[in-house]
Amino acid sequence: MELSTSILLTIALAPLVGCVLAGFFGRFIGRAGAHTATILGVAVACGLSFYVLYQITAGGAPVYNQNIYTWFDIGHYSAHVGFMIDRLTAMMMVVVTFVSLLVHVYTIGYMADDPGYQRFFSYISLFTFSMLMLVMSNNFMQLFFGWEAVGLVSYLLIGFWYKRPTAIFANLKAFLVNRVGDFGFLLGIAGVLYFLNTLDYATAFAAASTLVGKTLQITQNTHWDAATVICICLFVGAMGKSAQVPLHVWLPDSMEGPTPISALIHAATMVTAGIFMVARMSPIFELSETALSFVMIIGATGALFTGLIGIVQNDIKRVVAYSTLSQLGYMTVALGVSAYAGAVFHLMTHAFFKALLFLGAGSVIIAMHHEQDMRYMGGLRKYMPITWITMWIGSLALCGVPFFAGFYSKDAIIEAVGESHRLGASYAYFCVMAGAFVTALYTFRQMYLTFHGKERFVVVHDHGHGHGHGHDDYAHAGHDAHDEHHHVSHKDDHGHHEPGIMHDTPKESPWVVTLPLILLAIPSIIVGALAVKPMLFGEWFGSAIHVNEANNVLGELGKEFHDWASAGLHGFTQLPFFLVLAAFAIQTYIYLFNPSVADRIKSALKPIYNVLNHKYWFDAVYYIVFARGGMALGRVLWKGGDAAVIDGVLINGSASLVDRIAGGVRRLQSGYLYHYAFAMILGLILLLGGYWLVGQ
Amino acid sequence: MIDPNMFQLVCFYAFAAVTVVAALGVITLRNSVHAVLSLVLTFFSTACIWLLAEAEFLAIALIVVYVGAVMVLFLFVVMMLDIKQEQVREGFIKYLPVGIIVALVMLGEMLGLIGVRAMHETVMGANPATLDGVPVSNTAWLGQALYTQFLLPFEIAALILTVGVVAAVVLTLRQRSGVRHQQASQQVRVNARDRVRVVKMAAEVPVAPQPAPGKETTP
Amino acid sequence: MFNHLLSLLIWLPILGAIPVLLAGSGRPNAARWISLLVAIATFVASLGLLSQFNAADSAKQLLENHVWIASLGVNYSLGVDGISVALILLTTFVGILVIVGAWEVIQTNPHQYMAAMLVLEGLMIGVFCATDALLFYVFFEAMLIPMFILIGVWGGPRRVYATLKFFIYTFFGSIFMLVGLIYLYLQAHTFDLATLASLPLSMKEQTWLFFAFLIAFAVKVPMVPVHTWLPDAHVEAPTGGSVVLAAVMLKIGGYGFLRFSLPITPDAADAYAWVVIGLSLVAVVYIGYIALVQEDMKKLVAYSSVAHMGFVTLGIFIAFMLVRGTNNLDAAKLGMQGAMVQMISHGFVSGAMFSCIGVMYDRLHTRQIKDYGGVINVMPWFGFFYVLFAMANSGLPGTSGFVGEFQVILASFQANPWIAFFAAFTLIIGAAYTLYMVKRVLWGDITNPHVAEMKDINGREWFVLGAFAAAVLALGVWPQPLIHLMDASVSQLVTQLGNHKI
Amino acid sequence: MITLSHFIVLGAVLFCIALASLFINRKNVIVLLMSIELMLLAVNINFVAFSRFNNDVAGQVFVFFILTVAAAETAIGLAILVLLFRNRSTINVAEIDSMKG
Repeated sequence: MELSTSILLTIALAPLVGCVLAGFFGRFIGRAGAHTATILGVAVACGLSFYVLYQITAGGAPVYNQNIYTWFDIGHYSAHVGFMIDRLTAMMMVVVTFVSLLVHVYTIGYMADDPGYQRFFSYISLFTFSMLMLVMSNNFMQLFFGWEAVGLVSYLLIGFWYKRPTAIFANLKAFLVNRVGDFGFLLGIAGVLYFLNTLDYATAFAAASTLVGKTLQITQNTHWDAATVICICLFVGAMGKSAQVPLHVWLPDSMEGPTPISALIHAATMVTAGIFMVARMSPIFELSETALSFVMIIGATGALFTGLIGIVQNDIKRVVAYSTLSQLGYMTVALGVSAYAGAVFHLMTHAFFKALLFLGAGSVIIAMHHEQDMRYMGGLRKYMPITWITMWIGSLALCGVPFFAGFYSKDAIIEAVGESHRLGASYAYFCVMAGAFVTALYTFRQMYLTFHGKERFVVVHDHGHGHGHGHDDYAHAGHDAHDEHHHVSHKDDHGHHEPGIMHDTPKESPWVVTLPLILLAIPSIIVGALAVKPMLFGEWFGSAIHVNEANNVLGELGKEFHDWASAGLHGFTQLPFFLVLAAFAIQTYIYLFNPSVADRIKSALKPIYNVLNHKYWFDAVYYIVFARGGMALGRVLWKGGDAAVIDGVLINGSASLVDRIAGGVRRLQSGYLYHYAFAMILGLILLLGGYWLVGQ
Repeated sequence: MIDPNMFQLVCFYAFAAVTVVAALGVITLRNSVHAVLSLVLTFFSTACIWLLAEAEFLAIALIVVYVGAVMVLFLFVVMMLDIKQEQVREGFIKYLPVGIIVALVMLGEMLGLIGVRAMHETVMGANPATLDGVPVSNTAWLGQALYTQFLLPFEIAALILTVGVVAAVVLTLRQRSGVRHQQASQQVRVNARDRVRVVKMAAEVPVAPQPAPGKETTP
Repeated sequence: MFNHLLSLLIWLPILGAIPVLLAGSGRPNAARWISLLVAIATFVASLGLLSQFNAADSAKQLLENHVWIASLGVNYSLGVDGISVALILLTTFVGILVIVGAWEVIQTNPHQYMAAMLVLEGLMIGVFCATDALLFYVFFEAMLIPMFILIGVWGGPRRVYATLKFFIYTFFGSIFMLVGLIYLYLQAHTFDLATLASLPLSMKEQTWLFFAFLIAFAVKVPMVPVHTWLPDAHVEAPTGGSVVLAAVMLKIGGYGFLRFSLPITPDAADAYAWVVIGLSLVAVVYIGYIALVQEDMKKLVAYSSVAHMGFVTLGIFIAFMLVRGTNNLDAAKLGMQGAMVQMISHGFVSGAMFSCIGVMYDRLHTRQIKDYGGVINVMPWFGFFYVLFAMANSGLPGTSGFVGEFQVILASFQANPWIAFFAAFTLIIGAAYTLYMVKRVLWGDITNPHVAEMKDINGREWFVLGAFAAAVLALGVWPQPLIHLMDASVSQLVTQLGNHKI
Repeated sequence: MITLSHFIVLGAVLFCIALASLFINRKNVIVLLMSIELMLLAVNINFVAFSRFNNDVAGQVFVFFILTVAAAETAIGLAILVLLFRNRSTINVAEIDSMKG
């Protein structure tokens, strides 16, 4: 049965309707109206997405690829708005709408007291719409639309608490860094149009093979391979959106936004758009070994080195943020070794468990009254058991403990990298393997610091003070994560003025918060086992992902794969599991039995700690070179170029030249009649003399 | 017997010499009245030269109009204004060489350019004053042209003269303030009422006798 | 009557200014209402034009032709093609909004202000309609007069400097154009643009003429390095003046390139296309950096206008490289269409940006960025519009700002990837300067008590900004109708580019 | 025989005398006005001569007009002079420089 256009339109537009209702009429429909409208919209989209997935997978629906309307049509170039629904898209739609729906529900609890309640719902619905447009697109133009639209919503949401200087710094930074990526992405699209003469996916992929042997003239004597140029340009876009090194700097700062959107946008969906895009473009990427190597090395670097930063973070959200960076690196590595299915599979499992971790962190933050520093937590497990359990599930999935969802996807990636013979594959293999250890290190550290050990906060029952705290997250400067002391808050209106001092005991969050945790914990456990066989090794994606036979590392792995249970058991004997085990042992010893070791290690490895704590000085260098440098350059050009040269010399200079000449000539006008008469006579004499000379 | 051509030439030279000398007088004489009179002489002798060229109307017009009207005007002005000779003659000697040099250069250039030598061959022919081939007087000849072919310019010239007269009057007209004139019309129109106005005023009211302050009582 | 639709469009606002003036300063409301009615009537007439116009035909339509100056062969001849119709619609649309925008804002002699606006509107429509070079020139120059008055009378403190600079700059440019036109007249004995387009000219003649036209239109567009009048004029102009200046007047420069440089001197334009392309890229990058450090909001938007208009000239002249270099007619059309869409879009976006700044200026009487901060706290609706237009200004897909830039970048990649590389730089720098301003003006906590007293936009401002927003979004979501309107004309222009004259 | 050159030379000489006067009498407006009359006279002599020698009445008609205009000019010039003297008590042009740029 074919998919009907109206269903797809409903999926895309239902969140938009919710957004408009909540955004423009928020005052009329009130808070309840706003969340009802948006949740209804996303629920419709989610339900229909499941239906579409069912139709595509089991219902035998063919790949849907139709244009809705023509965006422009010039000669043989045209751009449309249209949908292409294949299994990859259907899976993404389900992930996006499902996580989005849960985040909507969660937001009811998390943002309960926030004055921007309706606005927030409007934004996240708009995000859902944009993300759906991105994944459902059947052409590059619409992809770019969704690409930038999610960037816009990310900008709005990071700066949601617009009164905070750090938030509005972070959102500008996020947008601009993303724009650097989009810059490359747009050039890549232009390259696709140049070489393939179309913006339509199907046509472009069908014609992709014609790229072979084509070159692009860069300078007089330099010609670059067309496919490589296009792929690297497109991947630069993915680097921006999916926060790959060196364009990763915006993602940790984006934690300035409310936690629900950290879960939705900056963990589960938007940041994975780059991964999705590369997987979608697999027919083109397969043409360039160079580009794939590049992708792999960038991904591997991110997977290991951003994970290392996570070890030294004290902010609960930032740990998860760096973890996200690291996991995005894993996905990118998978793309780089042509294991696109592995990347997308990890994308899906990661979406569930990372959203779970973020929402769990949010739940902790609620309980701690917007204290995000883990040094003032500890022992929370007895106050909030549901959060504790679900977060453990998410953590185990993240570490790749066998039978959890993360295991199947992550293990597949590690093995796929091992199988690959691409340039740089051994470096990548080292990175992902070490990354597994690092992941476990920061994950267990976070869990222990938060839920186990002694309580490092004091409850002071101070009823006179009451609960008058607004729902602002703890204000957090973008650059001060390295401070040894407590952060000096910019606008601390949360009721607790001393870190670690609470006015009442932490308690479990309401059901609107815990329900999404539970609903996310379930797929975090089972989705890997359910989907591993069809997605990774069966031809589940069908034509959506194209892999050259020579690069088919997953195919190689598939030969040894039997079923999920045996794979899980096999996982216990593999190196990654031992690494996780080692990390577990280390962290258990340090944080449960001998907390002073941590400080001793910190001081022993001071130089390394400094490097990690400064995040390899990426932020500082970027800030000085690009932000300050750009401003300085602009000032020089303005004062020097526009003001001094053009206006000063050319414009006002020529005016003052005329003025000076006129001033000189003016003196000839003595006002004496006889001077004028003399001049006339003189002129007459000269004139006659001239005639006379000519006549001679 | 004197050759008429020769006689004409002698006359020309004589008048020309007077003209030039008189012109030099105009520009050099210290006394302005003398200068004006010298200008009159220049005009007069020029008129004579024009007579030699058989332009009788213009010659007479020059004397009548210029000498009779314009020069008299000049004389009026010169005599009316109290001109300090020393002041206006300042720099006369200083600029004399320059003036002479410039004049001579100009003269040389003009004569050179005009080609006086070639014109020396052009002799005066018969009087061109003819109408339909019949010789007429110079006045008739000129008049015929003036009232037919040049009628419009002639009338414009008349207009210009009128404007000139009006302009001259307007420029020099002076409204003196503070000068008392007898104005007959106003004198005639005046009424007795305008001259004397009887103002009725109440006679001075006698001041009521004030009660003595000490005796004031309330009834 | 409908044979004279174009004349009606030109003269309705110009003659409509008379009753507005007659209403006098004593009856300001009458003047406002009359001018609004005239503007609306003109807009309705332009919609009539749209319905009369046959977009499939590339020829000039709705022709009118009367002898004007017989001895010089000058005709009052009018006619429109798709490009003109689009620009006329833009003009009449903006015409209503500036009058509504100035409603209570202009308190001194509103009747004169409104009348000047209406006259300006009529003259601008005249420029877009004229098919006679001298008639074009007359409208082109006459436009300066109402603008001169608008800036000079209702402008800011340095208005005298700004008006003089504006006037002399543009006048300086158009003098060269007049010389060029006279030369063409001596060659062709007519000012008819169609005849001039087919006039054979040697390369030397074309080169001279090309540069004469280039100077005239480069000043108007404005291109680097003759752009410095624009920031000054914008800063000193009243809001309505800025809106019209940015939204329509700058377009006349680009329009002039299409009507003069391209058809009359195609070979010289091809030979020197690199000059214009180079200057356009300089406009994008260099001006982008300058815009980044502006302290005055209007100046910032003015500089961003220069950068955006760089895309217009880039799109127009990239067509030469594509047609003559690679014979890629469709790509040339893509670039040219991109330039056209960018013109229309920039009309909406910059007009909206200046209107936004005007809204803030009316409340605080300052345009310095540092005097604001946290405006969103007190003006949420305004903030919505401001962010929307800022995003359009930085070329976000879904808004009109994206369409033209996208097409021009795609087309320029076909000519040379490096051109596309530098052009695409606007994605970064454009977002940087626009959003940096938004950050300082809109976001953050309220920085001073004056900001705290600001009131959110009223119904009138809502209408103006809402209309702009609707246009920006409509064009961004579905540009095809506009592109279809201009398609035949652009195709014909592109074909014309390929015709060698020597 | 009187030839054309006689008249021309006379005219030129008169003109140059007037020209010299502009230099040497540069402060005396009355003499300057008279010099202008002299110049006009020189021109008139030429006109008359050419008219006579070329058999063309137009030359004499022109002299007529020149006389007319010169009369008007003199009248106005003198009127201005009187006014000037009345206002400034001098006719020294060295003191009149209100046209100074």
